Amino acid sequence: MPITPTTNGGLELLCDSKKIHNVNIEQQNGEGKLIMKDLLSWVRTNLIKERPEMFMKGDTVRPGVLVLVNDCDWELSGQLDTSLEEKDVVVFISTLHGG
Amino acid sequence: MPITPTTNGGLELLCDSKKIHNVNIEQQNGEGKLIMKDLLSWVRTNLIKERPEMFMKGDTVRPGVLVLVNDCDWELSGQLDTSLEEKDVVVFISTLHGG
Amino acid sequence: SSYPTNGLTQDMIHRYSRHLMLPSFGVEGQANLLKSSILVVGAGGLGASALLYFAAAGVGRLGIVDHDVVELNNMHRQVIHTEAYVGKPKVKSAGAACRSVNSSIEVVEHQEALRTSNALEILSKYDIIVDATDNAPTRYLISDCCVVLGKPLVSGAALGMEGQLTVYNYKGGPCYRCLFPLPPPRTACQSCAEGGVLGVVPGIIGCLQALEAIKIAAAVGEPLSGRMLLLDALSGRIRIVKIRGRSTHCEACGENATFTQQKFREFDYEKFTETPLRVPPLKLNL
Amino acid sequence: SSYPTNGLTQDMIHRYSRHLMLPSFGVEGQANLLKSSILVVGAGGLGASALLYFAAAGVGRLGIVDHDVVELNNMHRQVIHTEAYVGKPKVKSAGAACRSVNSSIEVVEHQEALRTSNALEILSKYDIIVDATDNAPTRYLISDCCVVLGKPLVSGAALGMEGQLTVYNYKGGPCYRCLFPLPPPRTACQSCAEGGVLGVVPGIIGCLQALEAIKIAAAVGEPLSGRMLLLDALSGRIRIVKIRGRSTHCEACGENATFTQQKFREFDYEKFTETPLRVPPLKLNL
Ligand SMILES: [Zn+2]
Ligand SMILES: [Zn+2]
Repeated sequence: MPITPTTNGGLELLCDSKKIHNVNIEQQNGEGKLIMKDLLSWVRTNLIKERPEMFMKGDTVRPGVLVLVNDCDWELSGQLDTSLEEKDVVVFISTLHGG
Repeated sequence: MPITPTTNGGLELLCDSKKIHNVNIEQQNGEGKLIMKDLLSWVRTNLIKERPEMFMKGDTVRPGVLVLVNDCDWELSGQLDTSLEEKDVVVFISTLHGG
Repeated sequence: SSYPTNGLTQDMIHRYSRHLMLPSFGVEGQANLLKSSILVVGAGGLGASALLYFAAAGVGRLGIVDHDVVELNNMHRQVIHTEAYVGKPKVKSAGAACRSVNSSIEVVEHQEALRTSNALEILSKYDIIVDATDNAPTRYLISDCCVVLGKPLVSGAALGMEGQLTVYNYKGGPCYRCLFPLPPPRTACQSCAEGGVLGVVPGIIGCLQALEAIKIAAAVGEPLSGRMLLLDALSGRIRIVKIRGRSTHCEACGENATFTQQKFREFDYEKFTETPLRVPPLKLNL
Repeated sequence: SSYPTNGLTQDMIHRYSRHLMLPSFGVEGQANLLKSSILVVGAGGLGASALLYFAAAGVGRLGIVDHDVVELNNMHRQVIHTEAYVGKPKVKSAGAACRSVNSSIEVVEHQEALRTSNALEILSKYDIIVDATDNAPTRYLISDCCVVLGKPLVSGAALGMEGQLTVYNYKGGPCYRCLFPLPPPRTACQSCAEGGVLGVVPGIIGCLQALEAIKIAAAVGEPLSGRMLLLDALSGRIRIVKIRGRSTHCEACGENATFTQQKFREFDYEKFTETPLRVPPLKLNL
């Protein structure tokens, strides 16, 4: 399934400084469904090249990271259980504190 | 067909100062197809309440008005012949000169 | 004349005429703005542009909190300060600049760092709070104080080539802790002094903070509450995304929250975030 | 030290340190910026914020064109001017402000209106042109002059509660005439003096113009060419839309265009747009 995870707010530094990732992910089960939990572990394995603790804590993202599915906070769509569809844009962004 | 024409950059003043118009437009022919030419004349008849010459000139928009279909200049999709689909966002925006 | 002038003097009518003739702002919006008070915490990169536009627009009482002095390496982004003020307190420099743009408003200088011991007293004097600071513990401190006092908070941040902006605690919307109940790891919190920042990026975010605070003060338009603006300056991309609403479980503003003024005064923000309230700058060796 | 400093002095390294430590900008970006020259046409609402950030960022040579004097009713948005300069030329006021922020750059004041008779000579001295003007004929004039001279043009506009921004004539991208081959009717062209403008809106657009010009000058990132930013301040919406590319039929830059320096000098922009190059302000009676 073609999908576009994007890493911003400093998280791109964990991915060879690449922000936009056009990838194709195989469905994780027989139902042909992909949920955010699957994507998260796929990103953790395939895109994060260093300091994975700056991306995840336990089975979800670390504190201070917002997750947006098609420009909408994943808290509004079921977090780890959010279903993904083809061409969805998923943004992982670290909150900034500078000024 | 549900569609959202939006008037900006001063064009909203021709439409009772309303910018976003959630409307439902009947297809203009038997094929069930709606093109920008149809939408333009629909907007001219139903949304423009005053000074129509500030919106159209001949059978197209007046000079200085940009037309965007789903955030893309209609010059790139065939202008008046651009096919519309359900929930398309069409923006009519007058270019600004102030500073 | 038959127009209502809502107590505006002839000088004000002249100065703010381009606001008054705007149908969506007008005399009422300007009168609201002149009656309002806004506090900007931080006279750095974000505060620089926000303060200039607040002063120019005619915010009635404009407060500035900062404990720092102007340094030469601030000047690539903190355009409110001039070279003549290098080594002098930022509140003095910013205050003078605001008055030179608009001598008809009240400008209040708070030359101190914001702490749990002084925040309630300072923030309670203003209608709207603008977070233009540069570190995580102060951001939690300001948000909690706004929740306790019931003040809207216009929060901006900038680092590197990116910026972020939202409005917290506005008419039932989320607070900072609703979004970030747990602090990020210390190593995820770079400041501009540590990580660098393109100067105009906080300039853009500071202007957008001024816009949001002016909309709230003037009671016009739709403030950016429940939404967050994300700027990626390098690629020229801006997203405005929908974020969660108020969390029922939020420790500061949730249904069963017990976050009182007393609890705020005793909360240890440095321990909570494992970060000092004042970040010592790293030296760049070239 | 083993870092390359590209000719930067110790003072520059100190002043621009937050730019130098940015991986995507760095010493090379700063050195490019210090070698560049940028001309801002118009020291009004857009020029005010753009000029401050150009000066602070270290644009090597910064030109300002304006024929006007500072008025009190400019000051709600033109934050580069202080009350002390009311009645004095805007270029003097803006020039002094730029120098007070950064005395190490060159600031050039062109105290005159831009016309077909002087535009080629003035614009040819700069690498990048910023359109911060307020009327249709000058916008066509600047764009055509940039096409004839082969200069990129960062164009911003603001009116009421809205703003627009794009980059013209950049690396084969469209020019102003590609988008607007025919001028709009006179009555569709309000200026800020006629229609009013919320002061911070040109502030935001001016900062974004500074960002785009700095990206081009420093040779970093993706400039907003072939794209246009649309700001609706009241609703808090920003769209970045894809616009047409260079038009093969464009009279200025198209394949068979015959727009030479000679033709430019003889073109009547006031007649073409049915608008005077200087718009007299309407009086507001309250
Ligand atoms: Zn909360
Ligand atoms: Zn062209």
